[in-house]
Amino acid sequence: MSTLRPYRALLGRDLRLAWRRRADVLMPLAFAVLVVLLFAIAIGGVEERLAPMAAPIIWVTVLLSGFLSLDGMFRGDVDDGALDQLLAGSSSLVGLMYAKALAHWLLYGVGLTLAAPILALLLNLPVELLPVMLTSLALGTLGATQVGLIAAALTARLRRSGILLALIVMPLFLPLLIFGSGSVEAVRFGDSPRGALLLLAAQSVFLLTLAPPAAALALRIGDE
Amino acid sequence: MHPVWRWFHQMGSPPYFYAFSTRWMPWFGGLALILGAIGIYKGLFIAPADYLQGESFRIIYIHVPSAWMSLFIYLLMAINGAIALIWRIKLSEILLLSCAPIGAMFTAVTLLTGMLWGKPTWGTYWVWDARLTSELVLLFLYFGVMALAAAYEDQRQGARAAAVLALVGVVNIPIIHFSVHWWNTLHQGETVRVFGETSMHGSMLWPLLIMALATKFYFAFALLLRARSMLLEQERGKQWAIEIAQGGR
Amino acid sequence: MHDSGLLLDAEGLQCLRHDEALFAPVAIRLGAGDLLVVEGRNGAGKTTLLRALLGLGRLQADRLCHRGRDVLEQREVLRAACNWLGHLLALKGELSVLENLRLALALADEDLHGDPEALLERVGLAGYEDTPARSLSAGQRKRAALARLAASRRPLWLLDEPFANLDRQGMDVVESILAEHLARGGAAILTSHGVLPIRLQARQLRLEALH
Amino acid sequence: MLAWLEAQGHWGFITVSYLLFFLVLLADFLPPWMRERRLRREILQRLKRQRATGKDV
Repeated sequence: MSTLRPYRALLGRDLRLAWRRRADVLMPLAFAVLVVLLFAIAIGGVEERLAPMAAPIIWVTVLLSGFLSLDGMFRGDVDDGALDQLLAGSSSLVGLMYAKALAHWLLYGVGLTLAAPILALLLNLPVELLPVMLTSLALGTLGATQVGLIAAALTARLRRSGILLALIVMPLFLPLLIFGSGSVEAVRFGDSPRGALLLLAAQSVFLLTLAPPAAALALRIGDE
Repeated sequence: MHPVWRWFHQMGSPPYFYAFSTRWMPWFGGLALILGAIGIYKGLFIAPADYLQGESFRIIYIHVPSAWMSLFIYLLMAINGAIALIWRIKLSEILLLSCAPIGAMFTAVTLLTGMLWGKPTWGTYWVWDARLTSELVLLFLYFGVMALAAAYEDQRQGARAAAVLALVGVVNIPIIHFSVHWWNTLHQGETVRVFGETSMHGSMLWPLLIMALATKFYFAFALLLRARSMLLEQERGKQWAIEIAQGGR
Repeated sequence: MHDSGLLLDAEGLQCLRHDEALFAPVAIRLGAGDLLVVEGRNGAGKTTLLRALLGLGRLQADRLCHRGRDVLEQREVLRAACNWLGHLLALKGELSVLENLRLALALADEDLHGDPEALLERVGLAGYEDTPARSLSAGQRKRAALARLAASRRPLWLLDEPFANLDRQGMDVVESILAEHLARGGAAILTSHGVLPIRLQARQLRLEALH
Repeated sequence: MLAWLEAQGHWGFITVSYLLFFLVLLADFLPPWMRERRLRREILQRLKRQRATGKDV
């Protein structure tokens, strides 16, 4: 009878480690504000031009910021041998991957979604778009985390994998970006975002079932 | 043992595969050349010009077959990936690594010819048409697989990691395809119908099918070529490799 | 003829790297209370053997059984019975010694046997309960890992150079924990360089490197 | 350069497309072809050095 204890332990561990290294967790949030700052400056801070582009910019920024944190997902565990202990353990690796993805999503997915209002403020996002923006970000980052999980697992044992990570995740982020940003655009044009949001949710659920087993398989490759 | 499985098993032994490639490469290469020549000749000079797009339409005879090949090769690569992961067959790993550059090449050709077709027909080199956009994403899927395979010091682990990515990629291709089309209709509406299935009949259609065959034979030729040179590289110390080098065949 | 009592019954066992065997085939028969010391020159595959047994590396064997059950394909069954002390101790720097101890056991879905404070005292880490692992010395980190071992009741221990980075007292700690484990009917395989600094009765296994 | 191309009309684009097609095909299969020939030469050279020195180099 395998209890959920190992998976809860891993989730708790990652959250506690993140709390102990609070600065690391805030880095992607700071990066997001920086990227938005760059866009606002480049576009000229003119409200009429910023508002229509606010949603797409926020969505791209959130994906880029979330992407930054992928490198650290397994890096620490590889360096101190914790990953090998997990691989040598009797708990299901797929279950551990779910715990790992959930921890990452809570920290960076939810984190960035909660930070989105600040980004929206900076980009003069019309207030009525905020609800659909937050919903789409929450659903989208859940899917994005799964894509990130696979990419991080595939590159866990490689020394420098920055660009490679981007090359792996960006094509797979695309559908999430399309439906996520599309749902906000729909509301901006006065349509209902239901269709786009449902497709976004379907995409995330699909990735939720695909990613952990794929990541577990990828991690087993590294040690043959 | 099932004959196909036995054949697949025989192919696993490097000397046997090398001999197989030596015997079949000239055929595939020759057929590709002949069919290619016929197809291009028919396409450029025999087929009537398109009443709408005029002459530039003839680029279709390399654009569309290449597009078909880019998807076909990715699928074949993913299948080899599955075989390599499930049955740990070394030959499938080599075929996977050999497929990727060829597939990327066909994708690049599709994009290049698509741009050169776009200019005379729609006035711009790059049109964010659903098909061209999916093709561009496919190019990055290929680059991802190749870069990941190259990033591992151990080639076999690299191939297996690339196999996982190829499988994740192939599962996502329909989703990317659907979402790009959905995005296209959302933003451009139905106005831009690039590469729509124009009403093609006989003389226009034949060159297309011939070129489709020609590209498949070329792919077989190039795949065997890449796979055998990779195999020879890996087994350079072995006796059969030395005999091959001496034999000059 | 599998002896259902054997904790590890391996025959014709070899580790593979790139489909090539690292050492000549070996046989391992470990019953309750048995201690096996694996020797071989550097690179012979001592560490690889332990990792391969746990599925972290490829191996081939004519037979690999745990308590009479074939585990060559179901390696997770063997993993559930093993504790592995590798070179890297899997200690999280930001977590305290006690947190690391509880975490390691929870991750392995094991209950903590014995009182944590007493365990830490036993391995010579009394008073370090709340010290972050990153501020411990190499020897102290090893003792923290040993405390995790002592708290576990899994029958088969795989210890990779357990005496490295340890002073005399540290080695005595290893010996007493190991002796207690063997007395409880457990078994252990450990790799070591040179002569064993303990007086425990052990069998030797020499790995003959193939090239 | 692009201006020149656009001035050529439809057949300009067609010829450039087909030229690019062949160039890219060559770029695809020539490298492995060359690599294999170089590999064979290396194997032979190693063989000669081995025979000359009588031991595995």
